[in-house]
Amino acid sequence: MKKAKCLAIVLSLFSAAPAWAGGSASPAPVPEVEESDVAVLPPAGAHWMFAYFSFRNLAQLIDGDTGKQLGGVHIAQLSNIAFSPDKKHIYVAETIWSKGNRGTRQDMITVYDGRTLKLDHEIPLPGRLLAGDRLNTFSISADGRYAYVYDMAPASSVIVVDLEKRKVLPPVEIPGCALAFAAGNTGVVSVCGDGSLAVISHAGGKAEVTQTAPFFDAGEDPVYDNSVFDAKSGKGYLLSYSGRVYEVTAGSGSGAQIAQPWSLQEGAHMPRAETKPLVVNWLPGGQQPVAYDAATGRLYVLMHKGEFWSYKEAGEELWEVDVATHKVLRRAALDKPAMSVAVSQDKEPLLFLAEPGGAIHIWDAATLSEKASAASMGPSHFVVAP
Amino acid sequence: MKKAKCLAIVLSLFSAAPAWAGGSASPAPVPEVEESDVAVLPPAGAHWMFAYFSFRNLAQLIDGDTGKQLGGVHIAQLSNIAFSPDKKHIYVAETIWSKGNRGTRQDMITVYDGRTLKLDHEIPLPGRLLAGDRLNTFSISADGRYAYVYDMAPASSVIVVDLEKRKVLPPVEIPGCALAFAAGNTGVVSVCGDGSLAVISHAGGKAEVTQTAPFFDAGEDPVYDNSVFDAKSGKGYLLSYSGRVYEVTAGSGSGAQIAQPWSLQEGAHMPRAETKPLVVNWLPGGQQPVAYDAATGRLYVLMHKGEFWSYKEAGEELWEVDVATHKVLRRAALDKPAMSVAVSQDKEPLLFLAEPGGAIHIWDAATLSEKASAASMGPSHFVVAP
Amino acid sequence: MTSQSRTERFVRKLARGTSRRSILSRIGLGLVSAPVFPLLPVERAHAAKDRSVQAKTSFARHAQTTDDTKCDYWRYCAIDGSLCTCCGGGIHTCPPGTEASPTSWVGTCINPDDGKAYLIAYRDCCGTADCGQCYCDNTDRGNQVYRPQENNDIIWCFGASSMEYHCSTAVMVGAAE
Amino acid sequence: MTSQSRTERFVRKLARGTSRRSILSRIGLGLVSAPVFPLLPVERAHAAKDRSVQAKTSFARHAQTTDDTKCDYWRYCAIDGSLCTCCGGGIHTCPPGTEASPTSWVGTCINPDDGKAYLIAYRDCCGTADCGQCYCDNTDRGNQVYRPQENNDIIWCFGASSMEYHCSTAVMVGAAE
Repeated sequence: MKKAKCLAIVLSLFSAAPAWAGGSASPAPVPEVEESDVAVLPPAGAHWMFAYFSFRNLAQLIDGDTGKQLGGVHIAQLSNIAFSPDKKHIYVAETIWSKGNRGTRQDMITVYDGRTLKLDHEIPLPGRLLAGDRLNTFSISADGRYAYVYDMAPASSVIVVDLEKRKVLPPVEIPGCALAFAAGNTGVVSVCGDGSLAVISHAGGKAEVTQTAPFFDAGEDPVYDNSVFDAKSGKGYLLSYSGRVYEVTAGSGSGAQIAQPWSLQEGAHMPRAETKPLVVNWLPGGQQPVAYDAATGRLYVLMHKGEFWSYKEAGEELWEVDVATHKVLRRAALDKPAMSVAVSQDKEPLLFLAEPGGAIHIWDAATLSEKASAASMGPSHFVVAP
Repeated sequence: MKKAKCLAIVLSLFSAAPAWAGGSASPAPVPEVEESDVAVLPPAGAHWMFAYFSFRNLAQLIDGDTGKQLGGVHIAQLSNIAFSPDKKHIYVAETIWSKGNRGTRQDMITVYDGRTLKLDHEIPLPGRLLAGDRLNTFSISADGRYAYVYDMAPASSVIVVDLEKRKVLPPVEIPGCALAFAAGNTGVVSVCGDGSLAVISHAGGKAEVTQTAPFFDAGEDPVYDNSVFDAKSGKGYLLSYSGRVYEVTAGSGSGAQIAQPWSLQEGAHMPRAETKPLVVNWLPGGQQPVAYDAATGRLYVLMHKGEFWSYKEAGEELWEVDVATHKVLRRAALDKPAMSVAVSQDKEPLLFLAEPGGAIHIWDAATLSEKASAASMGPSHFVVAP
Repeated sequence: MTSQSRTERFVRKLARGTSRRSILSRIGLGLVSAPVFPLLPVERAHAAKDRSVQAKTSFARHAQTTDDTKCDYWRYCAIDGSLCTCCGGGIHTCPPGTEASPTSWVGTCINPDDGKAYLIAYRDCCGTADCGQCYCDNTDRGNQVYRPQENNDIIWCFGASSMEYHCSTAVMVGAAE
Repeated sequence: MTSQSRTERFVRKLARGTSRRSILSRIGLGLVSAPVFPLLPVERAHAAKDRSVQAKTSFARHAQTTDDTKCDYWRYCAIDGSLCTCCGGGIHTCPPGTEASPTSWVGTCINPDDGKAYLIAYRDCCGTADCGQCYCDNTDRGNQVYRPQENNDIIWCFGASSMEYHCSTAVMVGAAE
């Protein structure tokens, strides 16, 4: 707007009939003096979410109903962010050097008040993995008591943080495994390089690690780090590059149950995709390629046509999948390719879709039609309100 | 390139006549094992410059002859950067908080080796002004012995830093004035809000401030902070929004001499621009709107057609002006608007022009024709090798 | 145009009046409760007094009074940065989690509804990273850092507990008589 | 495709082999002289052994061997980040002022000139901000963080004196026999 300049050489004829007098029938009275103040948020809505990009410093809190930005939380590069289950706090797991690119390393969970977004306190951490675009290197237990931070320094461990006591418990080492999906109130699921899971249970104060048998081919058809897990139900869905879905149940007692995998393509009446080269299939892809609506049991997956090893490719379609029947219920073409998808966890769910350039599309999940839009600062990820 | 994907459904017919066999008549032998190493710069060339943007963390060292990036120096947001006159060091004046957006404030000059670009040492500062797009809040004396840092906290002062002894001298307060143009070996010129200059001389160890009479109308026709000053000759050119040029001579003894101002437009056979509204003139504009070639006595000014108060508008033309005759020698149309201009200080000068989006055009100043190009990370500024 | 209006004299007085021995010049930036530039300029701007319709800038001629999330909203004649109205705040309200700087730069903007000039304080909201929404850079009577209170490139978070810029508000100070 | 190649076993062994009591797991990140992943994998990759022409990926089919400042240069089959060749460095050389990380992730890339597979170590140059030039994100056999040495999203500056990522090199380790 401001760059639209009138370049007529002399504008002095302008004097008559000022443009600004046209529109306004009854001009509002101009207040004399205003005071500055600071906004406080209303109680968190079910359609709120954070959009953030690993290499920018603001996590934008956005109301999905309007696309409007409600506020922002400062995040260091490569941070994680989470709501507490009661939405009263915002947690940022972050790593900051005392002189930007040098100086002393400081790892911490920074706790913000959910209504004022003011910094409440910091809980120092012994470390955390620094990696781009990772959602499941940080999670919160179903009851909100514990936070789990994945660290690789380079030995692998999960750092269990008592959020109530603001205390870090001894790290639980998980050699050869990574990630920290909260499962229930005292469980954590990690994925291992041999295609198995390591399941931590820290009920009763002492952490125990159980290892499942290998069940997926981690070399030839890996499952996405940014797969989905619902801490409350202890049910998660690991999605592989080729579109295999592994249902995992954990969090009550030790270990985890893994169901027989099924194929996204078969759910859409196609042959299942294989990993062999020189074949083009419909495949999942992107940075946050899958979302899970725990209430309806629906997965939403970003799909593109491509050859194998194109697992970072943006989605051309969004597939809605029923985890009970393994059927693809609907396929929606995307006007613009999307890197990330998320779904709100309420009775009238919204879908959030992020373009690589930062544009966010917000859809009504019932109709798969666009309801609002927003702007973010890059190929963003989403963290939805619990 | 990498996104250009072949979407033929099945590519298995590919087997015959591999594409990669075509081009290469005698394939180079592939070395068995390589060692990692780190590059060291050759002695600094006269066509080297830094391109940087106030809100990004890398100052790019670019060779103007090729447009190639030779290396980079980390800068906090809102930093200044300078070469030492002998090009043996790089100085960054920067402000870093110990926790990014919070914690302890740390102001410093960070000194890098000019060949290895390794951090050599830091000189803590008592403060500095934080402002976007400012070039002359930091400068180096002609002999390289002193650095001058402008601080507003909010009282105005110039911090004199002995770079040899790595020591900060007592700040010199310059109430109502700002900026710190080095003039000679022990002089600093600041511009004041009443249209005068404050001239610091710290020869003999004790700083003295001399005030000139007001000579420009700071309210109605301000001179750009990003005007130009040559520390060696003690000659500078303050450029006003309307295109008035004030030649300033300082640095030998106390005070400063200001010549009768002249008009860019009159140098181009136009009526001089006035400050009154509703008139469109050719006016200077941009972020770094003027460059000075001290050897040839030429100014290069980014000019646009606009109304008064459009002083941040990008240039549509580059005007080459002779400071001796006040004549505009050449006017070059710019294919893309430019926000910044700089000129190398050697016998075969290059011009650097920055688009708002970050593209950099490098011209031969003799012919005003493009010689190379480069890419930067935003509406960048330039600091050329001395 | 008056070249020595009261606004200008006010600003200059303010800038020069900070004597080298003044307690103000010793105040650190962490001290929230002691704004060193006044919260609200007590003298009213005068520059725009004799601004007739002919004296209007391009911005003023095209400004509107209905949508404060757009760069051409009338109060934004000299704003630079992200509009707080797009960041969870309002025209004089900082977004949650930020702090209104006690210091500000000022502009004199004309309200198209009554054709009168008003003094606007552009108060930055500080403490978290740049909001990044609705970026505007309007320059009516914008000045340089040697006239700091008319300069919109300075990080105007002096006196706030953090110098990190988030967004800018446009607070009505009063009519420029 | 071999699903349990030696490369994979090697990587897994490496990852799992870091026992909880291992001295390695106690090493801080500041210790430059003690790389915790090996400088050069001593066992050679095997995955690509039986890669016929038919087994080539899209990247390999379109790769070139003449310009190492382009994303389709053959060694970059699994690189993610800015090419050091565009940042003042070279194919195995870090730009001035940065430090070559002693740790790296690896890829197996096919050289179109001889059709053979080679093991490439993608060694990050660390210490200053992202170079921002020639950004590439190639994904041949790219894996997830639970197979760290095949993952290109991790900041591979372990063992360097700064974890700040600048650019990535593609160091030839040897033929994948």
